Parts: sequence; C-alpha cells; structure tokens
Amino acid sequence: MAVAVPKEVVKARENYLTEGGLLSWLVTVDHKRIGVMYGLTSLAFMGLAGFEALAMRIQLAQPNNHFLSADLYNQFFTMHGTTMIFLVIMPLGLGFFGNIAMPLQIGARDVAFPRLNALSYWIFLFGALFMYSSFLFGGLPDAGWFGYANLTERFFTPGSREDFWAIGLLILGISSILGALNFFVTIVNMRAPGMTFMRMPIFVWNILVASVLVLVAFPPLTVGLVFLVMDRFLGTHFYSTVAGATPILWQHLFWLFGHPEVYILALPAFGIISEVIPCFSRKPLFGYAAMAYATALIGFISYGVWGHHMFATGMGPIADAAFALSTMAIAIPTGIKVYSWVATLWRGNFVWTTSFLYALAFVVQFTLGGLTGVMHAQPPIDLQQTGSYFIVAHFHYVLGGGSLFAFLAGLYYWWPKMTGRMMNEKLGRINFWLTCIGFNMTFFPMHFLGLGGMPRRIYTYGAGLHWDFWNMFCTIGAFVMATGILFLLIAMVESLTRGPEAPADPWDGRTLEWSIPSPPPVYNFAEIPHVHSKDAFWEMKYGNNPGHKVPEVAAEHEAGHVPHIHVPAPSMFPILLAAGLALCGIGAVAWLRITLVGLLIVYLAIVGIGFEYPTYGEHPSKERGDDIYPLDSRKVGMWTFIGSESLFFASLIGTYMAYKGRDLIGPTAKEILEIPLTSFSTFVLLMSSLLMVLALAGFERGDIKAGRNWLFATAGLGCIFLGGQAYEFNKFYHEGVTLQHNLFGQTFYTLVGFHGLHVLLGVIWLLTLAFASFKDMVPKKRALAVEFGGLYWHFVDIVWIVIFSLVYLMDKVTGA
Amino acid sequence: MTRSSVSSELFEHPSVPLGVALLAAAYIIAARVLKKPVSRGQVASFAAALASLLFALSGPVERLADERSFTAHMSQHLILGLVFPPLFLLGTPGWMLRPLVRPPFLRQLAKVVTNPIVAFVLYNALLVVLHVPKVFDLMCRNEAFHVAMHLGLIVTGVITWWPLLSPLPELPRLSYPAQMLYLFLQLIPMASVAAPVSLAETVIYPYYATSTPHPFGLSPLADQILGGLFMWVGAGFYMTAVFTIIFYRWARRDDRDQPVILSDNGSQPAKARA
Amino acid sequence: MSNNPTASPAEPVHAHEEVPRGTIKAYLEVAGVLTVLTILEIWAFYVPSLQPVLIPILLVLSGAKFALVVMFYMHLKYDHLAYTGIFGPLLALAGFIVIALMILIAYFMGSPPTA
Amino acid sequence: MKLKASLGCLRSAILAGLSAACLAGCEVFNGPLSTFIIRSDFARDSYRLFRYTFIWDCIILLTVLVPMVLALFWLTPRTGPQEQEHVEGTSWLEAAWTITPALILISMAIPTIRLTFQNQPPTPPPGALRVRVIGHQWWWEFQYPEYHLTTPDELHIPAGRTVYFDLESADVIHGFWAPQLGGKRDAIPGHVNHIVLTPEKPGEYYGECTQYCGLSHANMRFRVYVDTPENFAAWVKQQQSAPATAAGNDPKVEAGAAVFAAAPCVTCHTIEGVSKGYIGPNLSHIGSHQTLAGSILSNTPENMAKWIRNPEEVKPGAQMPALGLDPVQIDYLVAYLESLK
Repeated sequence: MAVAVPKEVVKARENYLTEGGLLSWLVTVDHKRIGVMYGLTSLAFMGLAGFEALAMRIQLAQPNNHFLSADLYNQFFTMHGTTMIFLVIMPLGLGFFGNIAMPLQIGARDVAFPRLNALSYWIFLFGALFMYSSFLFGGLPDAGWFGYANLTERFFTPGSREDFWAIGLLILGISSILGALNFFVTIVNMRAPGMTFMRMPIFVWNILVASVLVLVAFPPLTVGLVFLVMDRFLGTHFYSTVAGATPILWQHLFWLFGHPEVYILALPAFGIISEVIPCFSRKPLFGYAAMAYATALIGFISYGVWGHHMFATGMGPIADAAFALSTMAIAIPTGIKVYSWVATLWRGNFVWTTSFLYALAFVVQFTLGGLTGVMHAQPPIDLQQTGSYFIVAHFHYVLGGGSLFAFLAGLYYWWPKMTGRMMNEKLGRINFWLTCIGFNMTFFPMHFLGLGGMPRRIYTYGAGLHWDFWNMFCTIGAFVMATGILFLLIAMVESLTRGPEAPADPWDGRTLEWSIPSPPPVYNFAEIPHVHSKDAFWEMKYGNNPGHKVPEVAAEHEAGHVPHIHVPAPSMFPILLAAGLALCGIGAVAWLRITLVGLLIVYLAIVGIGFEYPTYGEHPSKERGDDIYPLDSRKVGMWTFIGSESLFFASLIGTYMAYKGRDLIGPTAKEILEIPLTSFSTFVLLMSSLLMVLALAGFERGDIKAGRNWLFATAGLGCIFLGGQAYEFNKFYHEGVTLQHNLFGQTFYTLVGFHGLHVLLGVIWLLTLAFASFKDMVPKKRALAVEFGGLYWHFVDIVWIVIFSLVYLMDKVTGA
Repeated sequence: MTRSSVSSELFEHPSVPLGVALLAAAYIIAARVLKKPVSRGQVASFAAALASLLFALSGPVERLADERSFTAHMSQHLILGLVFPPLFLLGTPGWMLRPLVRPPFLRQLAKVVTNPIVAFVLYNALLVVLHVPKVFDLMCRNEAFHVAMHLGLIVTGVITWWPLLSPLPELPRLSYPAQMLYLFLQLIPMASVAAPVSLAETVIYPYYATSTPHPFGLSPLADQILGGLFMWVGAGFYMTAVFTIIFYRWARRDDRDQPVILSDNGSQPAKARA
Repeated sequence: MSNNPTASPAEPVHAHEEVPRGTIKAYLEVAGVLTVLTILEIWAFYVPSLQPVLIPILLVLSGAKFALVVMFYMHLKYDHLAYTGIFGPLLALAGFIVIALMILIAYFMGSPPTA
Repeated sequence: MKLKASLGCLRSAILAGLSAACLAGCEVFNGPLSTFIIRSDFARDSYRLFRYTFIWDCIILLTVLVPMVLALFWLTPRTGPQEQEHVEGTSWLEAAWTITPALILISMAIPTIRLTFQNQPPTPPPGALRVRVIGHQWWWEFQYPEYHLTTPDELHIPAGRTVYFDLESADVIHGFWAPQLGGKRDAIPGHVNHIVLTPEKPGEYYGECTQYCGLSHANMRFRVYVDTPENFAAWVKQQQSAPATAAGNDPKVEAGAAVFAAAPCVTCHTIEGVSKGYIGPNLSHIGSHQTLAGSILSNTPENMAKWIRNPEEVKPGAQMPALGLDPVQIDYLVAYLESLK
C-alpha cells in the first residue's frame, strides 16, 4: 500500500555544489550555498572560540596559575562569549540551518530575497573579521560579551579594543536583521501551496519565531551600541554619571536584546530536535499544535523577562517580582516542549543514529539547564547564584548542551542532503560519546563551583578555597570535549573524501527536503509540491493514497530532464555592499574619510541592487514561480522593516523620556525649544506625505511625468524640513546646548538627529527614484518601487508625529 | 445598611434583577415565537451569562464595590466586560438576533459598530475614560451615571466580543489569525489602564480612600494595587487563555479542512490523520 | 500572517492584482484633517487652562494623526490584513519598550531633580 | 585466582578512587565562600527557597528522565515501522503537563515574592548598623558613619545586630558578595543599593567582587569579621583612636614614617594625623589587618614589601604606581606601616 520510495542514489544533473567555478561562490545568491558558507565560517569561529576556552581552562586548572595574563584572560573570555553567541550559535542556527533546511522544508525555490541573503552573509563575515582584527591593533576587546557600561566608557577602557567590539556588533546586527527579515518574509509568504501555518514543519515554526525575535531584539541593542559609540567617540555621557545619566540604561537596552537573544539561539535548536526525534522514532511529533503554540508563546514571553539578568542591580521589589513572575511563566511552554519530545519517544521504533543520540543528549541537558533557569527566576536564589560559576554551568547547559548539541544533531541529520555523502556512523559515535562525556565533565562540576562561591570572569583564584579539584576536573573535561569535536572534523573530512553517496531520502524522512535529490539541484524543486497535511513527504509516501505520486525524485529519475526554471541570477552587489559597510567600520576606528568612501560604495551598491533587473516588476520573481504566493514578498519585507525600525525609534524615544528632566545643568527642553518653527516644519512634513501619495498615484496610472514632479516636490519639502532642523540645531548650538552639554542635549540631538538622518535617506531615495524615472527605469509596472519609497517616507512622517508631541509639545508641560 | 436580607439586597438596585428578568423573558419568548430549537449548551451559556450579571451587580460584590472596595469594583467591571459578553454571545443563537438587524437602519448601524476597529475603539475608549480619576469619582457618587456606565460596559463589551464570537454570518467573525491579532491588541489598553493604577504610589481614587475600612483589612492603597493587578494580571491571563483557545481552534480547523484525498477507485476518502 | 491559510492548492490566491486605493480626493481630505489636528495640538498647547489635561489631549491627537497616515497614506486600510498583522504587534512592542524604559529607569533613579 | 585477585584489587582501587573523588568533590561546599554554610538570616532565606526549588527540580527532572528511559530501553513499539499508531496528541496529557507545572511554579512564586519584598525594605530597620560600602577599582572601602570610621578591605560587624549596607561605587559597577552572609548586590555609580542582613555567628568570612570591573576584577576580594558585640566595641574603640605606633622606640619605624611623608604616598593615602589622601585605602590601622591589597595577600612584612616594590606584579592594572624606592626605604616603610595597629 505504501508507495515505493526510490532508495537508490538519484542525482540531479547539476547540483548546487558543483555548478560554476569557485569564484561563482562570491557572487552566489543560492540559499544552499550561502548556508554552506555560513556553516563553514561559523565552524571556523567555533574553533577559535574553543581555542580561547581551552586556554582559559588551562589557566583556571590550578589556583594562582600563570598560564595567561589577566589581560589576555579577559580578552579571551570576552571574545569566547561574543564569538560563540554572535559568530557561532546564532549564524549556525539561523544562517546555516535556516538557509539549508528552511526553504527546502517549505517547498520553495529560494528565500524571498536571494541577494539580501548573500548580503547578510557577507556583512556577517566582514563584521566578524573586523571585530577580530582588533587583535592586530592593541588586543581583543576585553570588557565582556555583555560590555557593561560604564566600564566600556573611554575613561575606563582606553584604546580601540572596545571600539572594534561596538562597531563590529553594529555591523553584525545589520546582518542579523537583514537575514531575519528575509526568513520571516519567506516563511510568511513562500510556503508551498496548501502548506498552512498548521502544516509547516515545526522547524520552520521555530525559525519563524526566532526571526521575529531578531527583528524585535536587535533594535534596542543597536540603540545601546549607538549610545556607546557616541560616548566613546563624541564625548556624550549616556552611560556615565557625569551628566546625570545612569549606566543601568545600557543593561536595560542590552538585556532587552540579550534575553530574546537566548531564545534566538535556542529556538532553531528546538526546531531541529523536533524534526530529528520524530524521524528516528518513526512517529509523528506529539502535540504539533501545542508545540507550535509553545514556540510562539516562548517568543512572546521572552520579550518581557530581561530584568531577571538584573536582580542584583536593585531595580526595586516591584520590578523584581514582575520579572520573576514573567520569567517563571516561560518555564510552562518550555516544559510543554520537553514533555512533547518525551511523548514522541514513547513507543517509538528507534533508529539509533548519531543524530538521534545528540538529540537525546540535548533533551536531558537542556532540561537540566532549564531547571536551573527556574532558580534564576527567583530573586532570592538568584542573588546567591548570579555572577557565579553556577550561572556559567546553567547557560552552557542551555546553549552548549542545548543549542550546540542540537546543531550537531542537525548537522548529522542534514549532512547527506547537503553534501550528497553519508557520514561514517562509527566516527560519529566516537564524536558523540567524547563530546557528550567531555561536555558534562566540563560543565556539570561548575554547578558545584558556583555553589562553592566561585565568581565568573576571574582569571585567577587563591589557594585554600576548595575549588582546586573540580577546576582541574573541568579542565580535563574540556580537553575530552575538544578531542570529541576533533572527531567531528575527521568524520566530516572522511565523509567528503570517502563517504558513500547519499540517496535522496536516507532517513525515510517526513518533510519535503527529502523528496529531492541529494545534493539538491540549484532550483530545489522541479515542480513546486502541493501539500495536503503535516509531514507532507511522509504523507506522500505512506499516506494511504497510492494515486498520489512522490513527485520529485521519481520524475527526475524517469525523465532525466532538467525543467526550465529560471533561478535568480548571481549578483556582485551583495559582497560589494558588505565591503562598503566594512570600510565604514574601518573608517570609524581609523580615518573618518574612509567612511565616506564606504558610504558611497554602499549607496552605489544599493542602487545597483535596486535596478539590477531592467524589468523589475516581473523578473525574477515571476519566473521563479512567485506568483503562486498570496502576497508580495517585497511589500511584506518593507512592512517588517518598518516595524523593526519602530522599535529602534522606540528605544531612542524611551531613552529620551527616561532621561527627561534629569539634567544637572540647563538649558533644558522647556527653556529652549521653539514651537512656532517646529510647528511649521511639522506641517511641511505632513504635506510632503500628501505629495508622496500623489506621486505614487501618478506612477500607478502611468503618468510618469506628474509622478516625477510630485516626487521632486516631496523631496523639496523634505529639504525644507531638514533646513528647519539645521537652523534649529545651529541656534541651539550657539545658545550653548551642544551634544555634550547636558542630558537634554545628547538625547535630543540623538533622537531628532536620527530622525533627520532618516529624512535625509528618504530624500536621497526619492531623488534616486525621480532621476531614474528620467531614464525610464520606473515604468508603470514598477510603481511598487515608488510605493516602497513612499512607505519609508510616510514612516519618517509618523515618527515625527510622535516626536513632535512627545518631545516638543509635552516637554514644555512638565514643570509648567 | 449593616445586615440585609437577600431580598433587600436584590431590590436595592431593582434595575438589575429587572434587567436580568427582561433578558430571560426575551430569550424564552423569542425561542417560543420563532420556534427554533435552542441547544442545551446555548441555554446553559445564556443562563451563565445572566448569573454572572446577577453576581456582579447585586449581592455582596455590589455592596463592597459600592461602599468599600476598589478591588470589588474592578472585578465587577471585568465580569461585565469580559465574562458576560462571551457567554451572552455563545448563548444566543443567530436566528434570535437576526430580526433585530432586519430594519435597514439598524442593520447599517450594526455593520458599523461591529467593524473590528470601531468595536475595539468603543469598548476601550469607555474603559480608558472610566478610569480617569475624576470620571471614576463622579461615577461612584452619581448613581444614574454609574448605572449608565455599567450599561455602557455591557453593551460595548458585547460589541467588542462580536468579531470573535458573532453568531450572525452576515456580521461575520474575523478569521482566526485576525482574531488573535485583535485579542493581542485588546491587551494594550487594558494594561495601559491597569499599570498606572497598580504602580501608583498614592491613592488616586479618592472615593475609596475615605471609605470605611476594607473587609479584608487592606489599606486603601493596597486595595487599589490589588484592583489594578486584578485588571492587569487577572485579565491578562484570561485573555491569554482565550487567545490559546482561538489558537487551538485555528490549528484544528486547519487540520479538518484538509482537502479529502481520494484513493484510486475514487470512492473512499483517505483516513483523516487526526 | 497570511489570511489564506486554507487556500486550496488548485487555485492559488493572487493578491498582486490591483487593490482599490484611496482617491485623490480622499488623500486631500486626509491632508485637511491632518492640518486641522496639528493646529488643534498647537492651540491646545498655548491655552493655559488646558495645561493639566494637555498630555492626554496630545496623546489622542497625535495618535489620530498617526492612524490617519498609516491607514490612508500607507494604504493599510486598503491592503491585505497581513500587513496590519505585521505592523500592529511590532508597534505595540515599540510602545511597550518606551513605557518599560520610562518606568524602570524612573524608579531606579528616583524622582528627577526639580528645577 | 590471580585474575580474580587483581579484579578485586581494581575494584577496591576504583571504589577508593571514587570515594576520594566524592570527598574531594564535596569539599567544594566546605570552602570559605560556600553558599551552603549559612551565617545570616538573609543567607538562610535564600537557602531555604533554593532547597525548595531544588527538590521540585529533581522531581521534574525525574518526570522527564524516567519516561525517557522507559521509552528508550524498556518499551517496545507496538507495531511495525509504518503502521504504528499515529498519536499526534492527547488532550488530557497536554493539559496535565501545562497545568501541573503552572501550579508548581505558583507554589514557588509565592515565597519568592514574599522574600523579594522582605529583602528590600523601603527604610532601614530601626537600630540597624549602617555601613557604607564603596567599590573602587580594585578594592573595597567600608565606612561607618555612626562611628566616623573608614577601613579598607576588612569589614567588622557585630553578631546579632542587623546591618544595613549602603552600596556605592567610585568608578565602575562592582558586585558585593560574602556568600555565607547572603546574596550579592551591585555597587553602581550614581546609585545607592542596599543589603539588609543580621550576621549570626562570629567568625571570619570571605567576600569577593562579582561584577566584572576591569583588569583585576579577580583581585578584588574582601574579608568580613563578625565579632561578638564586646569585641566589636573594642575594635571600634581601637579604630577610633589615633594609630598606635611604636615610632618612639624603633628607629626603623621612625625612618619609615619619614619615607612615607616624603614619598608620594601621602597624596593618595590617609593615615590619621599624618596625611589626608583619599584616592587609595585608608592606612591608619593597616598593621592590624590580616590581609593586603584587596585581600589577596596575607599581611606579612614580605608581602607588604613585595606589594610596595611593584604593585603591578601583584595586581595587574593596580592604580598604585611602583614608586621606585630602594630596598632599604621599603624596609623602613614596611616597618612603619606594620606598626600602625
């Protein structure tokens, strides 16, 4: 009754790995290739972070050890954390697995924006290299991956190390946001026909929620970093008490990012486990709907729990209690997940692969980490444990024994699909057992050390504190684990050189990626599959529906023809744009003029991407078959971007409001702001929005000339607004309110200045469109391009509406 | 009033039992006149709705709310806005309401007010205005205004739940994802009213500051914080529960709506994989 | 959030087709209302007797302006609900951030020095 | 026979090794910084809540592990690979594992919130001893406003009397933690944090900085001496009096005092009646201290000399410069400082 699945090796005529030369990887926009590049880069950085960790473990093996200097140790622990989080686990989870598996699982030919995908990768790579290049200029960053202010102020950390850290993170943040935006749009809009949200593979659910979290979590971090960079370069005092501010602001902004980040790291792992366990238990996932709901709920709650990182800062009992409750609440959906995995195992028919072993180890280790997490939700317990090795043990169980183990499970699981080669199970076993034993040897005793009072981030400790035994034990464990990871490399190389060729469906899988050859052809699916249920491929194979064909492999095999599918053309602009961005960073720490060159490159590359295809409206999306999707991906992307930008401005406005009226010296807002002038510019900006819709209407009805003129008029009003702002800033400046003068000065200039910057970008955008329309590059069917410019412009307008009332009108109220 | 019999409590606000009786009578008469069957669940739900109304507006809750306890007053509002309306809508069959919207004018009006945006704004505007200290104080001291406000809460409550539980296909419910969005947004005005109340450092509702001692020995401030938390946390959990229910209904609907895959002979539908 | 989760595979839903947008007249009317609201804001700002309730007035007026621009000029009123579904919750979170930062930092730092 | 004997040997060796490991392992909880040695009400409350949560955690872990082990190694699948029952969910089970943890969490939340409020009283308890704790890079300063005293790195408090700490910082964020006396709190510039606790038993307790504060974060430790009330009173008296120095009797000490006055020491350090520097620790009674330099060295003349010779070597990044004194001068200076009891 079941359809025979071709178990023999079926090869695509041209798979994504072999097509084109090595140089073609530089301009590739293929999600699978980008995934592979993410994976390789992350593994390289994992080696680096592992090296740092081993060095630290040697240093801590004995009391009063002198293997590393204090300075080097601090650099190493800072970069170990930064690297593992930003350069290993996050890019592995989203960049690598998200790219390799997600589009295949939803039955798409690529992600929504292939070139943006390449851009994310290149920005990630250059950002990472940029950050590590500080090694050549006076050492690695050394203020911790959390970079608590005011230690990061230039006064306490002179030199350029922290500059590299802050600017590097800003660059990496751009990469993360772009990548997440891409995935979000892809999942929302590009699922195969019939694949409703409730039929998506659960891994895709997790990537979806993780992407949303990136979009909402990175804006506060970006704002925090912007303040930090301003403090370090421009002499403001957002985090120092000099002008009446508080370093706690950094902690709020950072953990507002930092806690969702934990789930950004963990959710892809949950997703992988939820695929691996059912596959090797030969059972469907238990409680699919509950799993999906728990995923969404975890994402949602994780945005309101950041304060549990700050119980020791004295937020006051009310805030402590609120954060304690919300943090404890997150244990419930997490518990649902763990129990559902166990229930999936119940009466399963197991296939004991290495991947499955990793998944089982994940469940146990993650549960341990989660349970200690409940303790940290309780302030009285947390006050004893935070900042100690107990915390180190906790988050290594969550992120190492959790996320990383899941990623290893996923690596073994998707390796045949990705490379077309099977992995050696024997090497896999050695790898698993060494890693697993080593991991637990290293990190379990850290619970004891923490309870024994050993603080984190210390490069040395005295003798006689009773910590010696376990520290030595941990160090030995670290080396066992490192050996285990070495076997992973051996297994990978062995597979690539001598591994047997993989069939399309080596695990008898449940999801769509197993329905196409391994490695997949460039276009993924010869024919976009139609989905009728969860576990779509399993249904096709065994779903009691003999008439239903198992599409891809069979078709390919029988006919041997490659269908004519246009795949997105390679593009050189992503790598160019990323290089421009990296130049901006280099310029900031070295010579400011380089930044200008970088900005110019960025601008040209954006224009290049925007006008790369002469008939934008149709190509390439139409030929990829995008017209089967319900929405326009680009518009979904635009709105998502706008939403994420709102959070950026919210963080700026929140800071402004929080610091309002705390200036140590005047003049303050109510003494200086001028309402008549600003009222006028508000009116100008509102009217520019009107002109903008008129311009769009012009383009939409094909009246290019009218549209262009309205565009010029809109940009003109924008310039008037900017002129008003320049006048205002100049006047304040001459009245003594400089950026560094007082809290009002720095928050006002930053908030209003960032808005002004957005107006400026909008003006450039609109002018670019207007000039392009001279060359007939914005025909009627491309009116969408104008609509995007318009959406951005209106967004700038609505932000101003808020700023005008909150900053200008309301500020006069207080104290009046 | 120190000790009062049940009847005197009931008739202290005669409008309440009267209104409840009227609703019950209307329900029975409608069922009789239109001669269509009402399911047992619907009757139970409608009865529960009326009971919640009685519970909230008469008896000990009302007495406490009237005289001494802000928390009781908040519970009253929560029942009126969050408990009664869904029970009422679940308990009333569509055919019973259809004649009401048959006249073109009423129909037009119903179309407008049950538009999700309008429905959202109506209820939440009332909620926000009601908790402005001056308005609240006025309400506590002026009986007529108080009754009007409570009626307003009930009516706008029903309207605001309409997009989620409408019994009439011609004034339809939102799609499940939109329902979840709608519900999520409902949390915001609720929290923005409740948060300042529960975080206030002074008593902001003077009516309860001067009243007789609280029955549970709470200080006026503690009473106010508790009332705020009822609204914030209690209503938050309630809404989350409703949200969860909608999510699972969505999930199940998606499962059920699978196109039936016909087997080869075209006769037997494939086994549903529920 | 896609609003067409059950779109049957045989007939994919096209949302690319022209959606009816606002007319020029509607845009002009909205511009008029926006102008009036702005004038009201500034007027309220200068009327001494309104000072105690200025904050709620400003919040309502700017909220109305915000909504008008988003609904009409940004076409959310005409477009697929999915766009509102994306923007709405993100906007709500933005509001949450502002309020949370204000409350937490105000509590931590104590009341501001009175000038 | 031989095999058996050697196996027996091996077994006893393994057993011995294991028990030695256990002993060595458990030693970690007997250290001077162990959170399991409880010497204040604050620490006891935290510990009790920890124990309660820990027990629940163990139970929950079992509810995961036991079914997992059963499923993996004991149960066999009911049917063949393709026709197993497709259980996609069981409502009552799912409800159970949603509601039960919620109830458990509520049972944890109630004492948690009670303690959270109890630990942070809005005003100092009446009769409490107030101690101002100021974190510096990388040493601690303790001030007793009640007694007009200042002492670095070594804190004396009386047993049985509630102490109300005001935590402040002179530069970056530090974390104040004496594990046996209770949980930590951060010392934040521009802000005053509080800890309230009542030490219960006289003794010497270790403390350390728990918030990363720069290069020598690891070298920022301190000691707490909980004294009997009588000893505490005596200590206060001794600290309040001018430093008792043997200046008149010992020429070395006299010479050391001269070195101190001539060297840049005076710009940073206070010795009552001699200098008024305030950047570095107050040295008025340094001779009576048990430890030096952020409690990382025991107070011996050799250590003192080592510290003065090159602070950087003892504590990387130390703010105190190497003064370039010759060994004889250092010898005098050490003698002088050690005489300040």
